[in-house]
Amino acid sequence: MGTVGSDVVFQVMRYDPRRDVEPYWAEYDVPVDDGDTVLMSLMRIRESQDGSLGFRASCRSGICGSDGMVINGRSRLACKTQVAAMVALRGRVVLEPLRNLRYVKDLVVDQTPFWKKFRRVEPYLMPAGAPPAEERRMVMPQDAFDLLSKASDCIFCEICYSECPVNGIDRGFLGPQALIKAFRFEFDPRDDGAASRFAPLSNVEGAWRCRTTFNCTDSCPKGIPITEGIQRLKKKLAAETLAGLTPAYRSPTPVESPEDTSS
Amino acid sequence: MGRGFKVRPATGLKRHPAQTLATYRTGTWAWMLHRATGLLILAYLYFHLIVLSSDVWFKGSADFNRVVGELTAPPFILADLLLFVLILYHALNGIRIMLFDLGYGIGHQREWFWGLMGVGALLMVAASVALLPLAHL
Amino acid sequence: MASSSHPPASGRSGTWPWLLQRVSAALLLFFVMAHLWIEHFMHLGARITYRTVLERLVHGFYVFVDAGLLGVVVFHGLNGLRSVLVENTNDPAAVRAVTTTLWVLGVATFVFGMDVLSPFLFGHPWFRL
Amino acid sequence: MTSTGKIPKVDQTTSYDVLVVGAGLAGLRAALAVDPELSCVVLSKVYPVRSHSVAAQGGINAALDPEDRWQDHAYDTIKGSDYLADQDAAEFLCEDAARAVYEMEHWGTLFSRRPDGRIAQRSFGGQGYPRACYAADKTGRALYQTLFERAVAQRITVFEEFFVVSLVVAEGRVAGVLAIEIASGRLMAIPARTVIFATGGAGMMYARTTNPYIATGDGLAIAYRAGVPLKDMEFIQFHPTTLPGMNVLITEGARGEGGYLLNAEHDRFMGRYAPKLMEVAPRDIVSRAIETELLEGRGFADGSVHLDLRHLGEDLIRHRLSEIYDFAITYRGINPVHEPIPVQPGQHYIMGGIATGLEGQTTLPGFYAAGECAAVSVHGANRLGANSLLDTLVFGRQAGLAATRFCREEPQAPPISEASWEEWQDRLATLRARRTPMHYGPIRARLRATMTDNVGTFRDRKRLQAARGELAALREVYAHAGVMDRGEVFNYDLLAFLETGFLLDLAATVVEGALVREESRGAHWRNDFPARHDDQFLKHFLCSWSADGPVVGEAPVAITHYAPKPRTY
Ligand SMILES: Cc1cc2nc3c(=O)[nH]c(=O)nc-3n(C[C@H](O)[C@H](O)[C@H](O)COP(=O)(O)OP(=O)(O)OC[C@H]3O[C@@H](n4cnc5c(N)ncnc54)[C@H](O)[C@@H]3O)c2cc1C
Ligand code: HEM
Ligand code: SF4
Ligand code: F3S
Ligand code: FES
Repeated sequence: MGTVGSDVVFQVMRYDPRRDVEPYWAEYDVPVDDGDTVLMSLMRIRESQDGSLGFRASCRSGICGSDGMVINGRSRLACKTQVAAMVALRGRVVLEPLRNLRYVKDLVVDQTPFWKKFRRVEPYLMPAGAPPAEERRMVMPQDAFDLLSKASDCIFCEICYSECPVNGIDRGFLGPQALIKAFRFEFDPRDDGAASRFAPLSNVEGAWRCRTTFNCTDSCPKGIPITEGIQRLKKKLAAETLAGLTPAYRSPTPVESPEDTSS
Repeated sequence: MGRGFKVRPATGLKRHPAQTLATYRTGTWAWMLHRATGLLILAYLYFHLIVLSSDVWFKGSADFNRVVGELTAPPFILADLLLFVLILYHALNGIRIMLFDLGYGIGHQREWFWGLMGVGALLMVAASVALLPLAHL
Repeated sequence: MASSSHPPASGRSGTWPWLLQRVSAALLLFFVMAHLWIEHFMHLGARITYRTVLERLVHGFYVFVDAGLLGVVVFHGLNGLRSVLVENTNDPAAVRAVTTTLWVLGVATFVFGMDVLSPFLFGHPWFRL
Repeated sequence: MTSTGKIPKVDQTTSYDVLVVGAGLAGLRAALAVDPELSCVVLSKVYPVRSHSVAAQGGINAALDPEDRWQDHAYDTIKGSDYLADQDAAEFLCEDAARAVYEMEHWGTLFSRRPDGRIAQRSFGGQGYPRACYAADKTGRALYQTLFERAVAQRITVFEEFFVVSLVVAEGRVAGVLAIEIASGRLMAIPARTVIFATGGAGMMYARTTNPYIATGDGLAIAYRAGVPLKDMEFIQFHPTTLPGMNVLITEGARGEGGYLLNAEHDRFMGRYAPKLMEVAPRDIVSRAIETELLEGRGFADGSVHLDLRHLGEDLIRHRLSEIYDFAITYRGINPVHEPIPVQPGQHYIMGGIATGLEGQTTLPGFYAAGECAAVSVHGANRLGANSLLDTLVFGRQAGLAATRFCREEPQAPPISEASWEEWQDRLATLRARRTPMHYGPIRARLRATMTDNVGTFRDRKRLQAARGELAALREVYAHAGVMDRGEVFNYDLLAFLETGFLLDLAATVVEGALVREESRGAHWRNDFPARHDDQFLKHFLCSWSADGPVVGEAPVAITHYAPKPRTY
């Protein structure tokens, strides 16, 4: 790609709330090797040019979800994005923080709302009955299992949250991540939590706000078919509403503590 | 301490970087157009009702033929075609969305979009053929 | 992950507006097609005159189509408008205000629309009898 | 995650009963085992889900099958450890394994299944039976998410993005910790009756490692500085198969499913090193085999050998090895369905750690440790694949239960003195104010280089002594280095600086342990002493902190039923 061994310009949005009135651009010339990711270059900047550059990172291989950021206009994982590909796109690498979340510093955003919404859908298995002595056998059609397993691939990177246009309009919208989490449990054959998840999901800011724009699915670094999960969820919620099985205006019941096998 | 780096002010930089149009993809464009066409058709509906009512109510039946004559003048036929485009787009994309709601074709949303747009284009040609001759009335 | 309980979800259900938007859309598909068929293909070639329009309109099926189209279009359009308007508000009072206003507007539109159609309907010789 | 969603203000006057540092598998499992009546808080320097446990790929061991026995699992573990594991600990681990796995299943883990709905199991290195339960090749993530979601369900309080810098000791027992709230840069004193460390590994001291950027051994170094000895630090595991360049891990499961290792001469060379188990021999053996092939010139130009999966077929690769399929494509542009994957050994795990007993207890009353940062020790000189996840769950729970008991017996916590807080406050202030061109960056680079070159797979006295000298020099430079970011909010520069200090201390213990252990055992190979010497070295080495560098002591190895034998595969 012509970048091997040469310097690439990294244009980074920078801002320190205690010092700067406004964000500004900083430009770094970074030596880049073939196959380098954006995250490797950021680390190089931090270790050898400018230690004060703020960004989060951990696993460096796309499995912990730390380093979502807007790279050349789209939300991506820095550790899964090749510098060469970005240079081919725009001649340089332009980095901004994720969207739809409060800007804190350099490439760091406040993730609090994201986590609050994740918690709101009661994202845990609520099985019926006491656990058996062994495992709960789970016989499922392979494609159904694959979809569940795919949905549980989420690494909480917030990229879908940053890319969803509805999240941009509606601060209250649960967002794709919380919905795909809910899907993962609602469709687990071992789960029995539909009644308590119904309220947060069928609420106006729940599943119905999703306008099937597919931006989440298109950008999810784990390739999760998020929109498909959400659509299935909607169908299930609609069916539950119609069947009147679940009282529509019920407030979420507190889940009783599970049998604590540990103490 | 390492190499120097340049800093330049970010002119026009918003603190909260807005989603720029360039980042939208097929699905989002489809939705934005769906919303725009929906609202435009709604606006047209009111326009339509008002025109009809004013003509029919206040001018009586005698004028109706004249109004229809005016409405088939070329500019109006074009406007009609435009309306047809709006409805067609909205309806076809609406079908696409409802198919997804029912669980069909989600994995091929782009193909569905372009496929239905193709259908739309064909219908447009048909509609033009049907409507344009009327313009000579 | 907190010692306190989860924030309560507000009680407004979003299921019905969503579901009815789909149902009305499906109905619209039928009505619009019927309408277009009637308007443009049934009498293709015939001159559109007050009389031909009138004749078409008094036919029971046509009446049904146009009245239905009007009702469903108004519902679908205003329900859509509502979803756009309330998209970024969480204030139940504001949502209620929007909903009420749009219902009033919708009913008024329907009545008004029927009234517009009425000369065609009631202007027919049958009604004169 | 906190109740208000705001960053919590830590009230220095409220004391927690149990304070867990680290929100990986071990930390969360400990917190979940704490009696809900007690006040418990988990601190993590990153959002919990960024912990390294999510990266684990291959599996978690448990003898579930009726044909398999936990005693066999224990035997494999002990043999794998080159007989340095404490056998009572290994037995405890393996006996508790099925319970731990079923518990995770009941909490919701989506394990891969057999056709009859039971949990699927695959072969793993050094095991006589396919007993690694797995969720494709993302077992760590599957387990971690379940535990995390359990913690959400049980309303466990987590202070996320809190960086612990020091353990406070008062009246001969633990009194709490000092931590920096990363979002504000404030130094906080958090009093607690018991403290459990579950801070994970320290791979960042090596250049080639599968570990994340956050694996800087903080907990180990903090405990060490507080006077708690570190056990068996010389045993560093090198994983045989990592992608050259990034050193992203290619799970052992790939070989467990039947992948071949080939050198540049297209020879399945493992036949010469472990004729029976071949590719699924324990990691120390496979890593040394690969290094030997490379040293003897039978490797590829980029310092790798090939891992060939092509004969396994596209379906298996894309379903059961989906993550590594993705890795090979993302990072090397290689499709493993059609091409072999280049691999080379890389640092992966530290067998050593904070010396603990079966309940996670240490020499400091009220202070516990579990997970990778602890050495119970079940892994001895070499950890078997898929035993570490098990270790985190079993001994994490043990630590939580033990802390609960401790709280019942010892009602009062000694207060944290102003002085201990001020000491660190002053240190941080001095650091922020220091004007110097010396940054931690070059120090880390030199540390990584010297550890990789001199304290890697093959060691000898000369190289170890060179490393000792270099580390002393680096500590000198470090003492005068400073930070570039003088801000408060999200000052990662400051944190990385502190982490570098932790790494330097730890590296010294690794080198000292490796110098005194004049034998070859498990992952520790001395070219100058290529044999195992049970008469002299069948014991643990404990490193204790002193102002002049590590002091090495020793402790016996617990032997129950398995007499040490030569180790062949
Ligand atoms: C790529 C890879 C694959 C692996 N695959 C397997 C496998 O298949 N099977 C298996 O059994 N094992 C596997 N392992 C090993 C296993 O994943 C780890 O040993 C295990 O997850 C460690 O868990 P932990 O809870 O001890 O620590 P971690 O999960 O590493 O958690 C450490 C926690 O401590 C916190 N922390 C650290 N320092 C501080 C500080 N100063 N202040 C506050 N908090 C701090 C961090 O925030 C984090 O939450 C693998 C390891 C790697 C690297
Ligand atoms: C012809 C058949 C029609 C079909 C199949 C159809 C279908 C749909 C569907 C499925 C939606 C929901 C979109 C979503 O939730 O994302 C929708 C929304 C909407 N429709 Fe229609 N529609 C039709 C005609 C009309 C007409 C005639 C009008 C105008 C009066 C209209 C106005 C709207 C509006 C304003 C919205 C809301 C847009 C939004 O929320 O983004 N539609 N339509
Ligand atoms: S669903 Fe995908 S994009 Fe969204 S947080 Fe999870 S992994 Fe990231
Ligand atoms: S981007 Fe948003 S609108 Fe729906 S399909 Fe995804 S959640
Ligand atoms: S650093 Fe973990 S996902 Fe990028």
